[in-house]
Amino acid sequence: MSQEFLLEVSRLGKDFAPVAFARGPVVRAVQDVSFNIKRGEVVGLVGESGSGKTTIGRMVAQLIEPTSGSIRFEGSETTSLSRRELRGLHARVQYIFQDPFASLSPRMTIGEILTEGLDIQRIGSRSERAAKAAQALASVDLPPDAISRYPHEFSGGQRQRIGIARALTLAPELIVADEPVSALDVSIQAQIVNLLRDLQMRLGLTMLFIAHDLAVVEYVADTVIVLYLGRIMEMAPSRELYASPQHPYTRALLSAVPSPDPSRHANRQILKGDIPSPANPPSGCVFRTRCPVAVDACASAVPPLREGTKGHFKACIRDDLG
Amino acid sequence: MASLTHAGSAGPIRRALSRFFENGAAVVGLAILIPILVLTLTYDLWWLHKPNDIDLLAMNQGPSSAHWLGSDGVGRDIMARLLQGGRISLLVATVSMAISTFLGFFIGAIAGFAGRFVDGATMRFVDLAMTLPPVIFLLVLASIVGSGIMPTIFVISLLSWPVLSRMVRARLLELRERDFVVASRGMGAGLWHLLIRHGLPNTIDILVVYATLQVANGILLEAGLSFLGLGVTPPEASWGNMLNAARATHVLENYPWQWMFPGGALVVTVLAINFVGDGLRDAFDPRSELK
Amino acid sequence: MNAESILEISGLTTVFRIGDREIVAVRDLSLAVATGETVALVGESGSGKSVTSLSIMGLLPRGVGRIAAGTLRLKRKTGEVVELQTIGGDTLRRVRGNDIGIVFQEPLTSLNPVFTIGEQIAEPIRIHMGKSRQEALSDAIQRLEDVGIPDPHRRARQYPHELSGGMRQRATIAMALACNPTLLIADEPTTALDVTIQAQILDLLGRLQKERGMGMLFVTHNLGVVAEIADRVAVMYAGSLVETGSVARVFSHPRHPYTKGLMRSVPQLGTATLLREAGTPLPTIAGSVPSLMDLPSGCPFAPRCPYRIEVCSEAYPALADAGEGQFSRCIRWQEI
Amino acid sequence: QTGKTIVGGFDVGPGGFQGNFNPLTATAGFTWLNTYFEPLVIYTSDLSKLTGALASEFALGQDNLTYTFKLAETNWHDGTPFTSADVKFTLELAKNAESGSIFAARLADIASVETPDAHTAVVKLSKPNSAFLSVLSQLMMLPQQALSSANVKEIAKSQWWSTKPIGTGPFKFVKHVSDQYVEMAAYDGYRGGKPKADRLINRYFANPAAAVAALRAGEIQFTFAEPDDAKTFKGNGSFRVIEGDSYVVNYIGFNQRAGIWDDLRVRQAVMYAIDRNAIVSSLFGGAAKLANCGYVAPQLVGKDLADYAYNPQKAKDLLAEAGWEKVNGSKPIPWLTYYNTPQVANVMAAVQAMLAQVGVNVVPRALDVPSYNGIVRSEKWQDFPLVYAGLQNGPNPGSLNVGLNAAQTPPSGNNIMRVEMPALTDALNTAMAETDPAKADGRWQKVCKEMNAALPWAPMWVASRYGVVSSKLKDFFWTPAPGGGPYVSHPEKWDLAP
Amino acid sequence: MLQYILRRTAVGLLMLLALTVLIFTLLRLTPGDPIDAYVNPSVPISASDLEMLRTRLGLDRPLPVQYFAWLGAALMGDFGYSIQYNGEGVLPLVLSRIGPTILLMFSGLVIAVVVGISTGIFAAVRRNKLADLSLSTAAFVGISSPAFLTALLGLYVFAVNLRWVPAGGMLTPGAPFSVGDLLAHLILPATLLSIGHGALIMRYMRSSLLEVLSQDYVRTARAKGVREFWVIVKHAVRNALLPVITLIGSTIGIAIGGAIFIESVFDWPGMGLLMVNAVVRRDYPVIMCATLLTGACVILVNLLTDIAYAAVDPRIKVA
Ligand SMILES: Nc1ncnc2c1ncn2[C@@H]1O[C@H](COP(=O)(O)OP(=O)(O)OP(=O)(O)O)[C@@H](O)[C@H]1O
Ligand SMILES: Nc1ncnc2c1ncn2[C@@H]1O[C@H](COP(=O)(O)OP(=O)(O)OP(=O)(O)O)[C@@H](O)[C@H]1O
Ligand SMILES: [Mg+2]
Ligand SMILES: [Mg+2]
Repeated sequence: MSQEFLLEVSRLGKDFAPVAFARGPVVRAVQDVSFNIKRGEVVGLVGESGSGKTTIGRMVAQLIEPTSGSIRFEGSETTSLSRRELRGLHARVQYIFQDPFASLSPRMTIGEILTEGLDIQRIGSRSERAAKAAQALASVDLPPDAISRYPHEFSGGQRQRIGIARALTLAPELIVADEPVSALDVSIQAQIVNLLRDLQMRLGLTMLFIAHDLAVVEYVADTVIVLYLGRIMEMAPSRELYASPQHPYTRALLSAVPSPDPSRHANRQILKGDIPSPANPPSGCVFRTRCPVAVDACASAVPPLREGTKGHFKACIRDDLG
Repeated sequence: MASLTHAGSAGPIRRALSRFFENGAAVVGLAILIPILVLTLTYDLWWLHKPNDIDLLAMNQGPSSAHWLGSDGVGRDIMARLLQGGRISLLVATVSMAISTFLGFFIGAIAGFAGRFVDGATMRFVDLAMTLPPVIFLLVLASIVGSGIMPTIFVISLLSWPVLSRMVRARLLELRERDFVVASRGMGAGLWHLLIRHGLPNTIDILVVYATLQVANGILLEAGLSFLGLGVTPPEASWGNMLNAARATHVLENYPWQWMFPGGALVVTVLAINFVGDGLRDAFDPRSELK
Repeated sequence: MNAESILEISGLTTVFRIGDREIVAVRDLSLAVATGETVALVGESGSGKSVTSLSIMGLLPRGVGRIAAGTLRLKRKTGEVVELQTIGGDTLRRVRGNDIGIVFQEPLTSLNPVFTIGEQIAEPIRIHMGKSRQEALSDAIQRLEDVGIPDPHRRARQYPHELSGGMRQRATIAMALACNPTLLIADEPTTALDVTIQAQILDLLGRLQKERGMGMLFVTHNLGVVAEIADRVAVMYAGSLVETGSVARVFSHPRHPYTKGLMRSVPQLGTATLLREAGTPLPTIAGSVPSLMDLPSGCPFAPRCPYRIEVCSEAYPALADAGEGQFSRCIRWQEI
Repeated sequence: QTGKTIVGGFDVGPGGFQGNFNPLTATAGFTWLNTYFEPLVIYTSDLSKLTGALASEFALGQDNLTYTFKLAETNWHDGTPFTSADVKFTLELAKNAESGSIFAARLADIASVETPDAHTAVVKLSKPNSAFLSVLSQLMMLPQQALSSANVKEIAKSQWWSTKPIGTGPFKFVKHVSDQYVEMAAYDGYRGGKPKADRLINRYFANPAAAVAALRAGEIQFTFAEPDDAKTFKGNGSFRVIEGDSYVVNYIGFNQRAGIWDDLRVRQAVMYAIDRNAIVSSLFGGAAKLANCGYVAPQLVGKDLADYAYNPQKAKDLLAEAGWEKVNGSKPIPWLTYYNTPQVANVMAAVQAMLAQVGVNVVPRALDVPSYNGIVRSEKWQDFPLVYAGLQNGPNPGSLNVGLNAAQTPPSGNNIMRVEMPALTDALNTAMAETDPAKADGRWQKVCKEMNAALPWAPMWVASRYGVVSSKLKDFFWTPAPGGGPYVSHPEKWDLAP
Repeated sequence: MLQYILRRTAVGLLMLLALTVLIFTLLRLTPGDPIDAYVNPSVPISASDLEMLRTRLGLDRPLPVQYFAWLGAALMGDFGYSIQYNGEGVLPLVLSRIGPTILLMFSGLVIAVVVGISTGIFAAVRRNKLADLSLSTAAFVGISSPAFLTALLGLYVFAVNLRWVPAGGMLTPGAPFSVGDLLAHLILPATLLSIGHGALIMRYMRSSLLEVLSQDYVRTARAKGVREFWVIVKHAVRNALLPVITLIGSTIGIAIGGAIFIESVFDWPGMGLLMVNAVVRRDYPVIMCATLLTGACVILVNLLTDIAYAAVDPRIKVA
């Protein structure tokens, strides 16, 4: 408990090689990503599709191995663990998935789903496991009789609750929530966001919250990281980031969010062009091809992530913008 | 909570079965199959002729009240042989199905779940098995292990598993990336856990359908082998070796009951199994879960 | 038919056959789209938005879905007024793609993977405008240019999978607009896209609609998008139209508890930080959307409604006129 | 296409040998080889005695060792005359195992071949051999001018045999399309007269049933037929069914080393347990003769043989006396055969059922020929305790020697059942050495008697074999000789009615 | 692309090598050798007569020696001489049989593909109507009937009884070659051969097309005002063909060595018949060469299928 940070990620990188025997370019999904998460903190990870959010989340949850860089959990390096130690670590980091339909095995009852982790980790007796499952179910406001039912009998929101309950059964310290609400109906999203936030505060969970909905992240996260093409563009405490975004990409992103408030439509700034392919990212600053304020120098070197005001980092060489 | 008001909680298998029973052709298939099974399994309790009892005074006789389906070239009762043959054919088909399903599943599952290297090696092996010309393989294998019930089972099992392996592997490769399996790995699950708790239940549709169709296939293969003189050896009856008699033109022409009944039984049974298999395929189709 | 209207839907009821039951996917829906006007159809998943657009196009899955009641009047390019639910066969085919263009939600799956973009855009041009293959193809390239696709000659020769999501959606828009339809139906055209791309597409659609003076029926579930693009909005819930009116009216004075709840439960940029820091939970609508298989009797929203009174669960409420072109299917609309 | 073309399945069935073109390695197929090659001597059409073919006359000297052949005046198909040099060349080639000849052992007794003149050949043997002429009847004369330049060791692999063989017979080789057919054309210079048919085609069939189908479809005019198939042609005016003795005795062979057949009473019990009469009358439709020894020809059988009439009770008693329960009891005994015909399957099923009645549990198993040969030539006695087989017993009665003489035990001979019965071996040796036709029958009767008493095998029967000819085919002669003959069949006279 | 082909070829060659080892070993485990196949057991030939023949063929050498001798020669393109066919060169022999087999296969396949695909489309379009039900049932019966039985009955009915076509063989023996003659011999076996495959293709096509018909892009095509006929023929069928191509590919692979029943019933001088005869006669050189060749064909067909797949589906890039 002496560590300041529960999770320290530094210079993390992930390349996806093409599948066995096939040829093709290497996809640089994540490059040189560093951030830390304090115990009890919620860090939001935002970025457009393909920016590497899931890849980072999965590396943090030890589901895939990083190509480079290190991940330290409570100060100890996780990339070099034995299988046994890895299993122990798995219990401490849990993952919540985006798709409430795909993330629950259609062939298992809710009870089986909820006790699976305990079975794997060989925690407790049969009845203790059942009790833990029931408790987890209660904590996400589902009726106890759900235990013997199958996932298809539940609505999307309910399934997402089950997914959350599953993550809770192992009493993890860190939860990686990968777009937990983006597949849900609008009227349900708020329920799930509230539930997650409530659990996080009640259980003192640390959370890496991945989303592309900026407003949801604003509501949930203490610190926000903005990703673009596998690199961090900007990282700042939530309030700061939304109040005064520094990076041109963050600004564009915020401005692109459609809002019922007509006043926000006026000074809309629309980015040109598409996101480049991560298999062939632009040289220098990856955002420069779409950046409204790019200059020649942007192409020559990768801009470092620099701290401006306290705790507010950005990777942009243009300091001259307001 | 609306959906929670549904009464009862049917598992995926039960739901698949209830879909199965809504399928007309499949039910017809089953309705044909069950009597065939019952008849072949019980005939010795109620039919007075024995399949191997020869009666040299009653050779090649057409259907009559004594021999309902006639008699064969040594005066054996066709009905008794038909039923015994069905028993043997189904036995051969079922046991070889069990063996090849087991082999196919495990080899495919290990290839699918155990990582790239194992996968590559296993799949090359499967390719090899599929490159082998089946005729040569069959003939050679049959001459090595001999003919008879056990060798036939052996040959059929060995010939059939690669197809299943491929299907299982393909499914598991895809499954490995599915969120609920990722979740399971995220909780520290090992290979065995994944195979049994996720691999097996999620390939059950493939297995069930394969197993069913493999029974049909096994019956056909047995018949083919016996036709080549390699399968179940006479005097033990099987549908295949009963059909072998039709190779002689005079039997084909003059004693149609000697081949029509086994031929008919074979086609009808295989057809019924195919109907059932097709029904199971639809019933277990993962896509029908979405509806 | 109203002079300005291109499309007038009245009393549309569409049912689906599921097993031996029929479910009502759209119930008594009336809506009009005028020339040069954008009407947004909003609602959560399963509320019947797509079914409405498919009903208009006559594309309901055969043998499963059918229009049980209502009329759909369309003013064709020629000025002729047809009732879409009655015409069939060739006439309907000539309406599709020619008078009405439609853009679907998933740009990848709604493009045929084995034909080039150019061929697919040229197809309706050949069918409806009787042009040759070559002419149609050069028209197609022109359309690609219209929707802002750089290097349209090259793109026209590419296959859908070779294009990015935003590019594909532009291509489907080009395809829908190929024959200069007077009505464009856009069924969640931006839902699958990233925000920055969504902004581009919304901008594009808005511009094209203005330029061509088309009527546009824009289906979405995102209230922000509605505010961006639409003149009028129609809110659907469980197959019923619950509220309709001009965007400004509905957003500032929602007259239906569902609309109101929906608007409140979506966190807004800028205000979310305040809520979080105050520790206030987001406002929510309790419960979940009912299944069409067992809709509650009476008002479908009643079980989740904070304004619910007894009569709500007894009778299906009528659409009440709330003035200024605003209508609400709530008997207590005045109190909201 | 002009002229008369006769098409037949001449190499179908046990007398045929499809795909074999080399007479030096021929164990069968003489019906066909005989249409373009000729031996020195040949059996008469009733197979009763040998007569001259390329040898117009032949005689055995007083020493019982010297054979003198007067050669016919004729030419090879390429026009060169046939001379005694060809005879000498052929005999020496056939005697030389290096050539791959399978006549080597049987011609081992040849001491010398002399050619006093172009039309006389004199062969001297080192010891009397009653079977010598019979062996010569299967040895086709080969043209020295065509083959003498070839390396003897390569001759078995030579393509000459199947591409451009030259004989003296009525037909000339035209071409061979592998697995399909062999085509011949009339040899106008044939000494027996110009053949009536212009072409003769031998079609290959994968099995007799296919050939029968082709016959019925009118595509061929002749084929061998399985007995049951032959029956269906009876009474059909468009076809003529030829029936004849197969000269093959079928027997149930006891592996003498298997251990379970040591007691004569057991072997007798097997004989008594089988109702051979019933099988012959029903399954063979009467078309077989019961055999009580290796022979059925009356002059070879002699009198007072035990007839082993069906008597299951006696069989049981004998088995009980022999302590069969201890020897084997009801353990299954594999019963191998290389016959893959439906008829044999039925016969074996019937025998199985009959043996089961007395407590001998045999399990039939049909194998392909190489597997069968491979197994019975091995030393694993438990693999073949019992076989159902046949062995040629005529027209030369000496044929059985190879299967029963103790000296013929594999690997040297073909005594696959490892019969080592001194009395029988003596009888065989005596008979084999007897070159006097008058005394020979008596010697063979002795062999028969010995077989009947000691039961080295359980002899069953000699069945008939069948050929079916289209009635369009005139003056056609065929008889089911073992290995297809050869016998005098006059292919040059075969004619096709329009 | 070229690299892809080269890589696949290399893997294929390794596979073939493994195949020869496997077959060689299997062959030598079978009882009996070519010489045993040579003699009719009822003909009195003494074993010593056969020994020299065995030596002539080199069958007395130790197995590995025989294998490497074979492999060495084969690598030089020398596949030896057939034992059963009087020293015919194995390679020309096998090659001469591959033609007829491919002809038969190909004709059967063409019939199967044409009939299977068109009835498959028809059944899918008429889903659950009478036409669909009867076609589907017919296909099921086709799949459920053993090939040898249909072959026998077909031969009996059409050749023996009705005499519409010849009862076997590929050409009338002795007659000059004519296409008509070839076709007359070909039509029945090819049709019978096509039954099973055609039925399977029909089933696949039907379900594949049904699936495609529910795809969004089909709806898009309708929304563009495309005629229903063209929606199916142009938009749906091409996509539905994809899985069917794989099926056809695997069918060819299996069928090359698998037409045995038809070939043996019809005496069709193809690979199937050759291989069966070679096994029955233990003609090792022929078996080895034929295995190698059919194996190569299977590998080639698989490769071609993958390439064809890529040609039909622009999404797939072979690389
Ligand atoms: N298993 C994989 N193999 C190859 N490439 C991959 C793999 N997983 C992800 N990628 C690539 O890595 C990049 C980052 O993907 P990732 O899923 O992390 O993005 P994301 O930010 O989560 O996107 P989304 O919002 O769509 O979920 C993408 O370009 C993706 O195509
Ligand atoms: N093919 C169909 N068969 C049966 N029911 C259908 C079918 N298509 C739609 N429905 C029913 O109609 C209802 C409305 O569906 P619709 O697709 O219009 O919803 P939506 O508002 O477009 O939702 P989304 O936002 O998910 O696209 C759904 O609840 C569904 O049950
Ligand atoms: Mg993601
Ligand atoms: Mg929709």
